[in-house]
Amino acid sequence: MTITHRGSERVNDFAVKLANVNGTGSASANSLLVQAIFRMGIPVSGKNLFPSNIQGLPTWYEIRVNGNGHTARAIDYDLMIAMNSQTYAEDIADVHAGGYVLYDSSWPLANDLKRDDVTFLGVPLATMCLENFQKPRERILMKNIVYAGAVAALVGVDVTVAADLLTETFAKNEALRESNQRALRLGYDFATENFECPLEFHLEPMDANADSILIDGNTATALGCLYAGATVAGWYPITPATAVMDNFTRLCAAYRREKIPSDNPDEPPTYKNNYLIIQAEDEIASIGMVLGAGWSGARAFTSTSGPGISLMSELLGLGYYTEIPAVIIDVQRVGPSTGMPTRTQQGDILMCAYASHGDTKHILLFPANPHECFEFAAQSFDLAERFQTPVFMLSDLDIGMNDWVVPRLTWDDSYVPDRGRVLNDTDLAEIAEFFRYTNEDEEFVTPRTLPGSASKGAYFIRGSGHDKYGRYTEVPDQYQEVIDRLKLKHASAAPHVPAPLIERHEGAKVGIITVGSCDLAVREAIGDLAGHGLATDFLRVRGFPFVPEVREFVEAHERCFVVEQNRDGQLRSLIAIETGVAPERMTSVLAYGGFPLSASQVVNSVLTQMEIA
Amino acid sequence: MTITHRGSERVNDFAVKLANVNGTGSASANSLLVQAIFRMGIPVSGKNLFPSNIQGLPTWYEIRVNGNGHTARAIDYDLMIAMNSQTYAEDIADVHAGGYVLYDSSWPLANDLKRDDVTFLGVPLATMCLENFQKPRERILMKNIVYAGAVAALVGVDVTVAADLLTETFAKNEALRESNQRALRLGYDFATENFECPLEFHLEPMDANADSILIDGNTATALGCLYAGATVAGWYPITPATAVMDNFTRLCAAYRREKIPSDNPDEPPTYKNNYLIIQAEDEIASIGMVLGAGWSGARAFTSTSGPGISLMSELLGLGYYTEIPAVIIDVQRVGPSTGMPTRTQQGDILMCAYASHGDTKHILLFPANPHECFEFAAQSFDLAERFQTPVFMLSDLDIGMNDWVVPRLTWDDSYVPDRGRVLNDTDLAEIAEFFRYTNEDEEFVTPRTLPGSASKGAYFIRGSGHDKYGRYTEVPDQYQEVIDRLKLKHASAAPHVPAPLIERHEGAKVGIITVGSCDLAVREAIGDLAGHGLATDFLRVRGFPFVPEVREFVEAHERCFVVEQNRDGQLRSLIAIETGVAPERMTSVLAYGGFPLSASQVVNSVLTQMEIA
Amino acid sequence: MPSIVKPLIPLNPLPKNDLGLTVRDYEGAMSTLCAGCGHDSVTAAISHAFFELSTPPNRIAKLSGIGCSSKTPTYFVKGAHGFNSAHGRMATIATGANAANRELTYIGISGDGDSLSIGLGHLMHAIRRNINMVYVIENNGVYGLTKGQLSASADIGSAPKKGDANLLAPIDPIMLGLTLGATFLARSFSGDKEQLIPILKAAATHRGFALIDVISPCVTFNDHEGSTKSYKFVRQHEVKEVETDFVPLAVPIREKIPSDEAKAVTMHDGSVLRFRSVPDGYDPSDRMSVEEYIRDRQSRGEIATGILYVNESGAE
Amino acid sequence: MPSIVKPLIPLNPLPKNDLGLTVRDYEGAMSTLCAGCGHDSVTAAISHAFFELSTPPNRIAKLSGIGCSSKTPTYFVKGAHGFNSAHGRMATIATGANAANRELTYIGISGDGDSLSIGLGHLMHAIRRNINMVYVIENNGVYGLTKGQLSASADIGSAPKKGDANLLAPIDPIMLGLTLGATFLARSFSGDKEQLIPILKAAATHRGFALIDVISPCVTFNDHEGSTKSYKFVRQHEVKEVETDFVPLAVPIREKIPSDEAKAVTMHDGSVLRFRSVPDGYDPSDRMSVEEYIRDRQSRGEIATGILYVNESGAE
Ligand SMILES: Cc1ncc(C[n+]2csc(CCOP(=O)(O)OP(=O)(O)O)c2C)c(N)n1
Ligand SMILES: Cc1ncc(C[n+]2csc(CCOP(=O)(O)OP(=O)(O)O)c2C)c(N)n1
Ligand code: SF4
Ligand code: SF4
Ligand SMILES: [Mg+2]
Ligand SMILES: [Mg+2]
Repeated sequence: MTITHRGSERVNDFAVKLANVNGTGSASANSLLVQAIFRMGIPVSGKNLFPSNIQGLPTWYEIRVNGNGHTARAIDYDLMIAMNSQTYAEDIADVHAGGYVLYDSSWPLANDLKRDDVTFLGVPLATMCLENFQKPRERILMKNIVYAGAVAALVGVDVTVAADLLTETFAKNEALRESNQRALRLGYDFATENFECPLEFHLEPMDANADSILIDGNTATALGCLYAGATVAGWYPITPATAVMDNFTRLCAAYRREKIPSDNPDEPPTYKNNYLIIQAEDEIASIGMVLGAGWSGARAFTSTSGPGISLMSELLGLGYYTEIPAVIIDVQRVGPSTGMPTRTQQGDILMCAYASHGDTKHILLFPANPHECFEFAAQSFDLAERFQTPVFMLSDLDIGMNDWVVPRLTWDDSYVPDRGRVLNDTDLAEIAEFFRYTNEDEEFVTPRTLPGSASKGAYFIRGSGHDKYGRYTEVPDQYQEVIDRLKLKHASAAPHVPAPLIERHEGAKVGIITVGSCDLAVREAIGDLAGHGLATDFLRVRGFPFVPEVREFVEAHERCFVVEQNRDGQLRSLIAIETGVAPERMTSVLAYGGFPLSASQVVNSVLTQMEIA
Repeated sequence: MTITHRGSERVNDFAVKLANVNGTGSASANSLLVQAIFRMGIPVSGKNLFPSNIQGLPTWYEIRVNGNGHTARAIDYDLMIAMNSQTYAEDIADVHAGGYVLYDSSWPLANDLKRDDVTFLGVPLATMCLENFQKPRERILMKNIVYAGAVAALVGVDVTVAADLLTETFAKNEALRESNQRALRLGYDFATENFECPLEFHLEPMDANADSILIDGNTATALGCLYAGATVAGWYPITPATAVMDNFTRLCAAYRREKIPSDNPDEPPTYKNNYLIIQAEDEIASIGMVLGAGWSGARAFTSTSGPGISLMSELLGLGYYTEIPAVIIDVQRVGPSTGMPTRTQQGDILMCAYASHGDTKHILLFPANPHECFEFAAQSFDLAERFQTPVFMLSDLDIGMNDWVVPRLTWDDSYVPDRGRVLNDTDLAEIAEFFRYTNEDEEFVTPRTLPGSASKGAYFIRGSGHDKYGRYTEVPDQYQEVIDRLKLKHASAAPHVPAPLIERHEGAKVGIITVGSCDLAVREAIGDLAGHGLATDFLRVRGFPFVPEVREFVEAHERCFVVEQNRDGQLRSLIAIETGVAPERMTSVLAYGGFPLSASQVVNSVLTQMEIA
Repeated sequence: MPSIVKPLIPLNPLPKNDLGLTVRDYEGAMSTLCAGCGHDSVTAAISHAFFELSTPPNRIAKLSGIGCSSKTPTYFVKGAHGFNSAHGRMATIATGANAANRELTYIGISGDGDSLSIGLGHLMHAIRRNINMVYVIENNGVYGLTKGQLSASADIGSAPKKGDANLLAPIDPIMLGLTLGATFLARSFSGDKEQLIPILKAAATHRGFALIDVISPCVTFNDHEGSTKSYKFVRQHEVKEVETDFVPLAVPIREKIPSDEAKAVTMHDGSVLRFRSVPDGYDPSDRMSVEEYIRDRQSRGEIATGILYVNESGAE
Repeated sequence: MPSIVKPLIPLNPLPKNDLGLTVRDYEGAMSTLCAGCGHDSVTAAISHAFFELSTPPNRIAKLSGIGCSSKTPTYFVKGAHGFNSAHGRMATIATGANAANRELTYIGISGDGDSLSIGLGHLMHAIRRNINMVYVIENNGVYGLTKGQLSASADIGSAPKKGDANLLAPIDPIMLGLTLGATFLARSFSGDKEQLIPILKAAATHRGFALIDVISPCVTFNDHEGSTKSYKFVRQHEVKEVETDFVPLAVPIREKIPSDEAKAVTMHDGSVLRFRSVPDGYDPSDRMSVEEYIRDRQSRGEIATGILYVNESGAE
């Protein structure tokens, strides 16, 4: 049983928006609700729409429940939790007619804020906390848990599940456990006593999440890097990428520290870190460190966002031209310039594809959710070492910083990293001479050696013109021979990057191409469009260079829409340049305001442009 | 009278290549020859093929004489001046059958170097200098002038013209004048006495250069900046762009210093510099300084090459998004990475068009020769201020560092700089309120104010999300409203950038599109192709954004070739993305080995690809 | 609301300066920093300094990089011309602006991350060029806006210093300035307006590069290792969901720094900084002795504050 | 040919080191620098130092940025692993390599432009992190490869200093190193192999960041203002066409620097540098006195050379 609509009753199909003040501890309450719903086996998503601010500005959280798994952002809300008096007006206006607004009735609501097409649910949160809690700090914090309790009652969250979650969370902290439990109850009871609970839209347990987990993309990315065996990281803090390194650091501390028992039994063991994570002085240094480590044979990576890629441009060209493995995680945010650091976009696609001056081309991977972040992050290292070149994984803020319900992460323990073509001293002993850029394989990759190996394998890396022997050259043919091979090498990566996902539908003459975090919204839109009588096929690009299927897909359809989250249709441009199809065969569907994409944006744009709307 | 071929005799149609050792002073002799030929009224070009080295490595200079004005690089040589024993073998091999090799016969030429299909002309340069000059320094330097004298005799350079040039050059230096004159004579007389002068290919005076000058692109660019009224420059040394600033500095010292007579008649006057040229600590600082100065109302620019643009990427996005005028001169060299710093390429086209993360688009100007460098450099400042955005002029090493015969530079003294929409205090007094990004004109430009103006005009520039009032925002619509206008503003620049040059030929079904320094070679190639029975039309792109003519040209031809000097066909990509035509309608003709393009490369590639070769 | 805590302003009726303006005219937009953030106190001091100097607001150009500190120019002198640029690049923009217009009073606001990590090279070259501007580093030892990573000045104030001094030696902009031949070097504390305002005024009137290193505690991510009240400690020992986005309301620290003795000031995280301002008769003109004085104080775990070094001869 | 001037090598039969290798095994490709370039002498000294240390060539990683100086790693220890990176970024690459493999001997070669302008921030942070490597600045006060612009160390050696000291103060990497808590700081002169080789050996054995500032004159663009033999002067007073690409053949300057007196050495451009090496019994461990010594010498127009500061305790 997924969604049911019995008369006015709607089961497992609604959206709640919570309006809070940044820095007041609401995240705890909001994620408590999402986790509880998740445990009830119901597909759910929580999207954090937060400001570039530490304390005091408005921040929103959206919870969408959808039994059919359509958990892209919904932009039409059944219930608003209005906890921020600064934004009462806009928040109350945001609820659709017939919806509900929960507010703190410790203070009366100004009349001009009232709407008669929505129901106001007053809960005296401040007063309740004042009466029930002593510490001033608690009185602020617990308001959040109290409204969480009320919401639980209103939409039918199994309160024991919520209670269990709190118990687990505060296992180590008696005091906090007790007060949180109390707060939850307070809210829950108040709602049941004062309102008709549950509301007509509400939850009913399912078991859609048996094989799923709730995780954010940055954590999953860090896990992928850990499993892939990354040992060196150079980075510089930047939202929304910072959490990748925070998590990687945490994970390494837990799993990468070697215990060295001391000879003297009385002395405690010492620990050796089999990894090094360096917070660099800037992004240029970050990528420099990654290239230095990659040259030396370590699996190394950096995580950053748009501004960081811009700064790395020069050295990215060095890595490309000298053929050094490197992994760059770009958690995209809104550009240009500093833009909106806490909002999402897909605006770095073209830049990453061709980052740096001169003729450069890079390998790109486009995860759509945390599960793919985990897999693609790991795969990035294999690709970087196999093709001896910088590889970009383009995540974004929506994927990276929001909690997603995704299939449980699995890892094949028989995984053997693809370290690419590296000659060790034994290999060197067997060959007459070693020249860095000779002896290419069918993928145009030439074997490298690592610093420290026998002098026979010693060579001199240079970002200046070099011939296939690695020697300095200014002779046109010798220079061209090398960069021509680089172009072929890049092309050979196509079958190795994640293949595009294609879904065909009966009689579809229209195709929809998309990428990354647009995935869920576009899939939902395809359903809705079918409802409007428009059958569409689906293709999600997951890697660059492109396989022929991308081109074929465009040509196989009378018309194609390319859905992406940037202003200039960057994916569309990249497809045109690289596959040769006419840009005109592809119509852009663009959303770039900084909030995660929702299906209705896609549906409206497609229908309008098809002129059947 | 231009070219004539009477039997074996060839007048004003040949090529000489001079092979020298870097740092031995040969440039003087080589340019002496080019200048003399220029003064004889004959179209000529001199191309310097030099290494990234200060002393000791091989360096070449090519002189092409062509009465019809085809002075692109010729790659087949009638006469080789072999002054570098290191490269004897390859240099001698470089002459076409029936050609001549002049070498220093002070030492016998190894037998294995001999070729019987070319004539060897031995001139005992070292011995002659040893006998005729005392100072060791002179003995090295004068060898160059001696071979120049010999060449003069061999190809029929009017020796009095050459002598006059020396007299002018050394007007201030009696000693040098005398020794140079003597050296010239020595070579000239030796040749006339020992060889049949002139050779069958030789010069005859013309009058093609009456309205022309001989100048390099970097000097012309600096002149353009001076005439446009640039007063602030921030830069960092890099080949091949350095000479732009060297010249701008020299010019400013001469024309931008204000004489301030001292009150006391005995004291000398003091001088005030009405300009400031800052050698920055790096390219990031250079563009930062330019943006700071542009914000403050100065006409400011920087000159750099590929690696510099990569480093500037982040701040270029800041300039784009905050709408600050800036001029960036990119004298392109061979990439990727450090590449070949002393060789030419057109590899920064795509990067400059979209430099920086997020959605960015810049205005580009593409000069084809020093004359256009002068005009476009000046125009760049008008465009930058009119559209309040960074403007790139993409020159290259071939244009920037070689001497070209171009029409005399002219300047309309009635020129009034287009300072764009700037409100001064009087303007401000007349309006109720000032908001930075409101009140747009039909080109989507909004008026700005300069720091120091009345507080009513004060605003806060930010690279972070802002609304049309210039206020910080994270609201999607408000953010989008601004960047949507930026896109429209960029598009409005199309009719203002230099229009493409188009030349149609009777019955041409094939079009050739090109850019920048490919100009001469492509024009020559079009003639040659006609000779092969292939009529082609010509379009040279001179600015971006593109006007509709570019698209129409592609669509008006069955097939188009795009000739450019990079590996990936960047101009072709840009045209496809921006005009919407299918990349497949355009076939790339690419040369990217680092030497200036020659017509034969174009002809061969086109014919092969047309399959009529 | 924490977000609308305003710099303290004197009681009405507001006094006027030579231009007939009140200190209000030198304030800016509402601060959106955390309640109690040291930066807000610096903002208030800047408003006062320019008010007292009677600088015409429109003749002031205020610039910054990126960071919580770099947000503050919006919060002072609304009538001034502002440029919130990119991370670490403010010095370069100011240099260019200065080249184009030498008539304005330039004040740049930066953070320790902005100036001592990504922007270090630019800061040093701006010092070397002696650009005519006031350059304020609001130094809190952390990256505030990106949530509390240690900066290159990290262990300022954590006494005794932790870890291997040679690996973690904090970068001290004042010492660098001395080495580079800076012409005006001062250090102060956001909590001592009485000291900070005069320093700001002196800096604004100095013709040349005036560097002020203001220790300006971050109430939210006061991340000194081992501080049991530190954000990091909480993160590790309490539960993420509950704490990460909870920023307790704090009040700004205010202390008057004496010169006769060292004043111990407790930071929000419980760590203690010992400040001392230079004694009367202190000679800020001799580079070598200045350095000795600072190091000597450091060796006693004290932070010397005040106008530490001035060289007017070198002024442009 | 100027381009094939080789580092001087001892007379045959060549002595062998512990590995049975001769100094030849520690040389590299033919230099393409100008005849007489100081950098070639440094190259020779490096070959000798590693030869004498019997370091296995394949256990050496040699890195550089971009510049004439940065070209030199090709010219020594052909059997070593080399990385000629990008302008100003060598320190970051070395840091990453070091993180991946701590077993090798890392030597980085840079120039004053490479290290004190574009790469200054990275150099300072590498010092702060005390990366285990030898970092050589081949300091000629100019940008050689781009033909003679002044660098940030420009007036090193031009005594008396020209211009406004506060505008043109040269950046001194040794002084910066002292301020930043560097663990090994030395200065030498390309012309004094007897001094340079031991310093290089000491640096290579130091566990931590060993900075060596080697004054290495550029024979071609010795561009000190006012030097009547300088390239710039010629450019201005003779005729462009004739001179710009003429690089007179010069011989490298060789001088032994004594400690008992200052040795005056005339540079190719006629300017005079006065070198003095630290006296016997000089204590390189006390930062403050080291600084005083250096400044004191500077005040007498002398350049103190030798191992100026060492802190082994700080070594990693
Ligand atoms: C190129 C770039 N890299 C990283 C960032 C992310 N970022 C924003 S502020 C900041 C550091 C702020 O620290 P600080 O300068 O000390 O200011 P504070 O917030 O502590 O006052 C960083 C790394 C950025 N905006 N731009
Ligand atoms: C990003 C970048 N900017 C500029 C250049 C041009 N460039 C090459 S070498 C050099 C300076 C070299 O000076 P220095 O480091 O002192 O070395 P030297 O030649 O004097 O030994 C410059 C600016 C470059 N290669 N890369
Ligand atoms: S995070 Fe720290 S620095 Fe930033 S506003 Fe809050 S207290 Fe101030
Ligand atoms: S230019 Fe100067 S630094 Fe470069 S090689 Fe020649 S002498 Fe040496
Ligand atoms: Mg800080
Ligand atoms: Mg140098």
